[in-house]
Amino acid sequence: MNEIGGTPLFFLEFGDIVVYFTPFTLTLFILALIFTVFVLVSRPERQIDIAFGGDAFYDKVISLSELRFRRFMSIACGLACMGAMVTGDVFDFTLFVSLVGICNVGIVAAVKSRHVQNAAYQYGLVALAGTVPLFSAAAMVAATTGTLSMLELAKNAVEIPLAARALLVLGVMGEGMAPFYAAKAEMFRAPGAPYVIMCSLSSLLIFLRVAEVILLL
Amino acid sequence: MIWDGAIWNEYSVGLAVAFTCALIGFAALTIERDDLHKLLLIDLVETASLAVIALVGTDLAEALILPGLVVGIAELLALSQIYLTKEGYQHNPVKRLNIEVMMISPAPVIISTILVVYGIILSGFTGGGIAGLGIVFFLMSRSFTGDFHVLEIASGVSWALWVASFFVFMFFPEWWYLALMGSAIGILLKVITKMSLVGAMWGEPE
Amino acid sequence: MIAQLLFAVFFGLLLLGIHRKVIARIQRRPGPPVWQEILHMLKFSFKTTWVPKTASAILFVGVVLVAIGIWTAALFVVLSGGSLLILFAIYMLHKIVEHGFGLSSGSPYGKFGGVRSVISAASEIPLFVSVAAIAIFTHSLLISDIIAYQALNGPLLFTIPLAAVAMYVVLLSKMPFGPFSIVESKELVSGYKTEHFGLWRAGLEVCNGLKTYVLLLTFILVFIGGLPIWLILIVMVLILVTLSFVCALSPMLSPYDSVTVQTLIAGIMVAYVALLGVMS
Amino acid sequence: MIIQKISRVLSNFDNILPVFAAACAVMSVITLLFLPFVYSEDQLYPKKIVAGSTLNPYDRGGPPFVQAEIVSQYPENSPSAGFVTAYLTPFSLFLSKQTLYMGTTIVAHPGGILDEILYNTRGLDTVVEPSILFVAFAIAAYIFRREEHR
Amino acid sequence: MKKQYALALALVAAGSGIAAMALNMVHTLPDWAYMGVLVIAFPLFVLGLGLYWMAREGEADIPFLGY
Repeated sequence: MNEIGGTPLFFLEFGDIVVYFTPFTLTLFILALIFTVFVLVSRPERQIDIAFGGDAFYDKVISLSELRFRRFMSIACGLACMGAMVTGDVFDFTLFVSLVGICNVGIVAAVKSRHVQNAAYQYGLVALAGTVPLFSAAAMVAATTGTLSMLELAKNAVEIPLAARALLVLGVMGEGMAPFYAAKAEMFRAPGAPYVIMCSLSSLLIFLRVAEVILLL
Repeated sequence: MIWDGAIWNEYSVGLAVAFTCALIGFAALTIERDDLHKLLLIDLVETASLAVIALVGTDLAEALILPGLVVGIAELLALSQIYLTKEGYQHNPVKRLNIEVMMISPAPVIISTILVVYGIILSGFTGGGIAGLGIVFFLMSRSFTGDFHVLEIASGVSWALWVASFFVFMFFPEWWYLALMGSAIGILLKVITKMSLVGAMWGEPE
Repeated sequence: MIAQLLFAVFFGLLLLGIHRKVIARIQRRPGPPVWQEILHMLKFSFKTTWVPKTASAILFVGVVLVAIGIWTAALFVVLSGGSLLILFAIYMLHKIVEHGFGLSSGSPYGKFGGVRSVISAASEIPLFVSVAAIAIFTHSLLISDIIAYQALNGPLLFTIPLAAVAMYVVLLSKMPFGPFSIVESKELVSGYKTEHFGLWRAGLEVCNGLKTYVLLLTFILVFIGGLPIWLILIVMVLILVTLSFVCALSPMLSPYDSVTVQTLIAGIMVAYVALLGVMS
Repeated sequence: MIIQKISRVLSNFDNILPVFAAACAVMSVITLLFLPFVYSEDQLYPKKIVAGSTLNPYDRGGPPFVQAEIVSQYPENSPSAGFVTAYLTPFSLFLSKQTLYMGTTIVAHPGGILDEILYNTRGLDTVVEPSILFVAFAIAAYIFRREEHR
Repeated sequence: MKKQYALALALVAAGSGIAAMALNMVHTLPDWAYMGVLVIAFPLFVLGLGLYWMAREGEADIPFLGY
C-alpha cells in the first residue's frame, strides 16, 4: 500500500516538511496550475440576467477593484491548492486546507448580493468548524505515531487510530463536499466565472488528495 | 480489559476530556439558530481542538498550537466582518476613521509608550525593533489621514518579509542571523499593522 | 498510441450513438442512426464559431482544451496500466470541465447547469469507496496489478459485487438521459453546454466519446479482467445496453433528490467497505 | 418520501452548519468510544525540563552560541537546527538569571525552541500560517473599505 | 483567428504528435514523454483543425436567453 499514487518522482525538502510529487499528485498539481493561470490571464464573464416582462436583458459588470480583489483571492486559493496537493506532512496539509477554506470565502465575500453573502457566511462557519476535526486529527496522528510525515506514516510502522482518519475526512468534507455542499452551490451563483470556479476546483482537488492520504496512511 | 489502568494513560484521559468538551460545543451548535451565536460557539469549540493539539505534549505541540490559534482568529475576523456587512451594521462609517477621533484618543500614546518600554526591556536588536516600531506607530497614528490602503500595504510587506526570511532560513542556513532578524521585524510589523487595522475597523464608539 | 486515441474517440461516439438508438427503440421510436454522434461531431466542427460577447474568453476556450486533454491522459493511464487513483482523479475533475463550460459564457442556462454540477458533487464518492474495496483485495491500485490479480483469482466482479455496483452507478450518473443527469435536463436548454456551439461543441463531443470509452474500458479491466480486444469491445456494448435500459426506464430525479440518493449510496458503500476491511 | 425530506433539509444552506455540527458531535462520540489510544513515546522534538537550570523550562540551548541537539524527523534537511536556540540577547540572559518563565517568545528575543522548530524544521507551516492571517485580513479590510467608500 | 494560423496550429500539433511517435518507435523518447506530447498536442490539433475548417468567422453575440 506504499505507492498508492505511484512512485514519488522527486522531493523538495523544507526541513521536516518534505514536499513530494507522485504521478497522482503531479496530475492534480498541474490541473490546479492550469486553472490558476486561467484566473490570472482571463477577464471575468459578464453574467446575463433577463429583465422579466420583455425582451430586455442586462449584464452584470464587475468593478475593477472587485475584480482585482477576487483575482487575488482566486490566485491565493490556487496556490493553496497546489500546496495541499504536494505537501508531505499531515499538519501542513490541514493548514493548506484551512487556507483554501478562507480563500473560498474571500472569493465570493466581495460580491454584493445579499444571498451570496449569506451563503458565504454559512460556508465560512462550516469551514471554521471543520478546522476542529482537521487539527484534532493531525494532532492525534502526531501523538499516536510520533511523526507527521506522510512518507514515514506510509511505512505502516505504527497503526493510526481509525478515529483520526475519520476526523480528517470529516474536516475536509466541511470544506464543501457532499452532503455539505448547499452553501457552496449557492456561492457559485455569484457572477465572475474564472474566480468562482476556483471554489469548486479547490474542494474537488482537496477531496482527491485526502482520499490518497487516507489510503496512504 | 480496556479499563485497565495501564492502557488508560494520561493522553487518553486528556483526549476524553477534550472530546467531551468538543461534543458539548457541537451539540450546542446543532441547535443554535442565530448567526452571531453560531460564530461565538465555533470559537469556543476551537478551544477544544487546541487542547487536543496541546496533548501532543512535546515542543511540536507548541509549534502546532500557534498556527491552529492563528487560523481560528483569522477566520473569526473575516467572518465577523462579513457578518457586519451582511446584516448591514455599518453606522456612521465615516466618522469612525476620522482623524479627530484619533487625535484626542490617548490610545496611540499609550500603545507606543508600552512598545518603547517593552522594547528597551528586551534589549538587543529585536527590542530596538519593537521600540522603533512603537515610535513609528505613534507618528503614523498622529498623521493618520484615514488612508486605509497604507496599512494594507504595510501588512503585505511584513508578510513578504516574514516569508522571505523563512526561505533564507531554509536555503541559506549560514545567514540565519539575518533571517532571524528579518522575521522578528516581519512579525512585529505584522502584528502592529494588524492591530491598527483592527483598531481602525472597529475604532472607538461614537 | 495515436491510432488507439483516434479509435477511442470514434468508438466512444459510436457507443453514445448506440445508447441513443437503444433508448429510442425501448421507447418505441425509430431513433437516430447509430453513427449519429460521429456525424454530430463532424457537423459541429464545420459550423460558424465565435466566442460570446459576455464570455470570459480564455476560460471559454481553455476549458475545451482541458476537457480533451484530461481524457486523453486518462486513456493513456488505462492503456499503460497506471494507477487507478489517477484515473478516478481525472474522472472527478471532469466536474470542473462541466463547471468551466457552464460558467464561462455568462449565459443563465449554462450557469444553472454549472450550479447543478456543483450540487451533484456527491456522485463521485462511491468511486473512492470502490477503489478502497479493490485495494483491500489486490493491495495495489495499478491497473496492471489488478489485471494480474484477476488472472490468478478470477474477476473482482464476483469477489466484491457491491463495489462493482457502486462503479456502475457512477457510470450511470455520467450517461446522458439517465436518472442522475440533472446537469443537462431539458428545462436548462442544454445545461452546461448551452453556449458552447460550433467548434467548441465538437471538442466537447470528442471529449464525450473518449470519456465513454475510457470509463467502460476501466470498468471491464478492473472488474472483469484482461480480455482480448474484440471481446472487450463486445462486453462494452453489452454493458452500454444495460445502461441504456436503466436510462430509458427511469425518470430523471429532481436535482437535490438525485444528490441525496447518490449520498445514500455512498454511505452504504462506506459501511460495506468498512465491513470488508474488518473481515479481511 | 424520506429522500425528499432529507434533500429539503440539505438544500437549505442555513441547515448546513447544524448538520455538520451534528456530524462532528457524532464523530466526537465515536472518538470517545475508540479510546484509549496508545501514546507513542518516541516523539519528535521531545521536551525535557532541566530542573536546576536558570532557563527552566526553556533550557534547550545550554551555553550561548553552542549548537543544541534537537530530535527532528529529517536532521539532514536542517543542519543548522539547534543553533538559533542557543542564542540569547544579553538582556534576556540577564533576565533568565533573575527569573524563570520570562522573555522567551519569538517576539521577545530570537531564541527558544519554539522558533527553532517553527523556522528550521517546520518552516512551511510558518509560511502557510501568516498567509491564512494575511488572507483573512485582506478580506476583512477589503469589505470594510468598500463599505466605507459607499 | 486567421485561417492560416489555425492551420499552422493544427499542423504543428499533428507534426509534434507524429514526431513523438517516430521517436518513440526508435526508442529515443520514453513512453511517458510520448504520452505527454499527445495529451498536449491532441486538443490543440482538434481545435486548430476545427478553426481551419469553419466556414467563416462570426460576429460575437450575446448568449441565448430563451425561446
